[in-house]
Amino acid sequence: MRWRSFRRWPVAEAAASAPSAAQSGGWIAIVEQPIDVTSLIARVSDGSVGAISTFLGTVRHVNDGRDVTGIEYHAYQPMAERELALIADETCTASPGLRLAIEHRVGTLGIGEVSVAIAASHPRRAPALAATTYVIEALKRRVPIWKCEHYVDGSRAWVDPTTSVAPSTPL
Amino acid sequence: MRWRSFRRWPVAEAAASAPSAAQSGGWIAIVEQPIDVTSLIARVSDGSVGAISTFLGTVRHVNDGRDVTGIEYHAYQPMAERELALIADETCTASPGLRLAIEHRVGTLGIGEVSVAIAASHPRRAPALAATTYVIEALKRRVPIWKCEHYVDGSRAWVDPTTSVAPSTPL
Amino acid sequence: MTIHVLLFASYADAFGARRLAVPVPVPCRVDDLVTALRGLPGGHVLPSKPLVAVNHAWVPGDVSITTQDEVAVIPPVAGG
Amino acid sequence: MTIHVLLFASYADAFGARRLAVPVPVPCRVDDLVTALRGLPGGHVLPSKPLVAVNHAWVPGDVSITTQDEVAVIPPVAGG
Repeated sequence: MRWRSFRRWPVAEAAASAPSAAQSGGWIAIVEQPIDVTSLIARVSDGSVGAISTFLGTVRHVNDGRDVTGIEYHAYQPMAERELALIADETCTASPGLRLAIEHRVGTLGIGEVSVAIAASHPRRAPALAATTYVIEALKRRVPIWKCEHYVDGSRAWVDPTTSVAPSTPL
Repeated sequence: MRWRSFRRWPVAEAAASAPSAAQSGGWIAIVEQPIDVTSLIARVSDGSVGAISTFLGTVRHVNDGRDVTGIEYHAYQPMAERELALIADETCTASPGLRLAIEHRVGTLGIGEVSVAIAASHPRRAPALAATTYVIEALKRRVPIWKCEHYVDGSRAWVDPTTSVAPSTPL
Repeated sequence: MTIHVLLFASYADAFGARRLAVPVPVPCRVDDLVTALRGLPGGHVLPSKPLVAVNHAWVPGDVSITTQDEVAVIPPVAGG
Repeated sequence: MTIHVLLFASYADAFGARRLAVPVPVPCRVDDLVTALRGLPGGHVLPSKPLVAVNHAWVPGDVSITTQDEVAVIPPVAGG
């Protein structure tokens, strides 16, 4: 698979007194092949980790009331990687000990396929849980990726979140 | 593997107008064998899902400053299953369209092994992300499960969260 | 009457049993059972208000129990 | 001078190109480039303040650009 190693972030601060102190760091990639969630989780796992939070975005068969057959994802790849790295840096800097792995897929995806996967680990659960939410919100706001939805009737359209019907988000 | 099917929750409310409206529901189990995260995610996945959030608890090699070699998990199984089902019910009732799968492992686990896994899916990301946090916090408060840590020096101790050193949780 | 109490984890270790027959007054509330339990060897480990479940549900101390109920006295939970 | 602008998604469709040579004044700010781009066929799709990146970083409209810069005019992002 065409994983691309982008960078390893530097340790956010000097290791704490315990030799087992976790180090911040991460992995980001824009990929063309299906995302392997197990491998992504393995990238943030080791004996110092107590909590792993993941977020997966998947292709739905309906969006804003229209029946979708698939989605084409396009990226401005070098900038998308740079923005993902910046987001990861910010998140790890805010949360020493955090480890992050982020992959976004491009190309044509079918219903149910994973378009984006984020895995965050930390010795404690609160930072791991907070990190996935922070990263997906920042990614949706800042990373230059676009999606073109293909509909049952054969038409297609670029998704513009600035004009979409506002989703209702209970809970 | 000795998965135990506990229950499927009823649909929280009548399906919305769209025939593709997601249904709330879930899976819970107390298991003795290693938790298969991919299978758990599959339990909450289908074409109506746009977001899947997971949380994994893993065994750390150090806790409150002591070197750990492994953890023995014990459950009051029928009550643990009942409490997990109640928590899942509450979460799905608060968030129509949510699907949940929760497994907690019992027995002796080595460093890095997954003790608890929660997968939550929803058409939208906010309810999926909120659900994993809600479930793990409720689980830690209410589900009758205990852990006995085994230390490098051969000693062991039951973990009492009511007297543990308070963790620092940045971010 | 006698209530058969389920014990777990540190409580099972302290009382040296996972199931204990405890003589109690009739009628018996959860608090009465805890008082009786505290008088047995190992009973010193119990806090003033230990967690108790009857028939797999958490209950407060003033709930009545009978020999038909499944009663468990539960140490601080530590799942996850 | 001529700035080679990268276009994506709906903008690439509207202009019929993923890379476009745009004649601009010297010196040139991002806003000047956007104005020039708006005068070309397809330019009607641009909002008043489209997103622009120079050398892979988001920039405001008053940033100066040269022929050495990698300039991209970017439609609303929709990753995730």
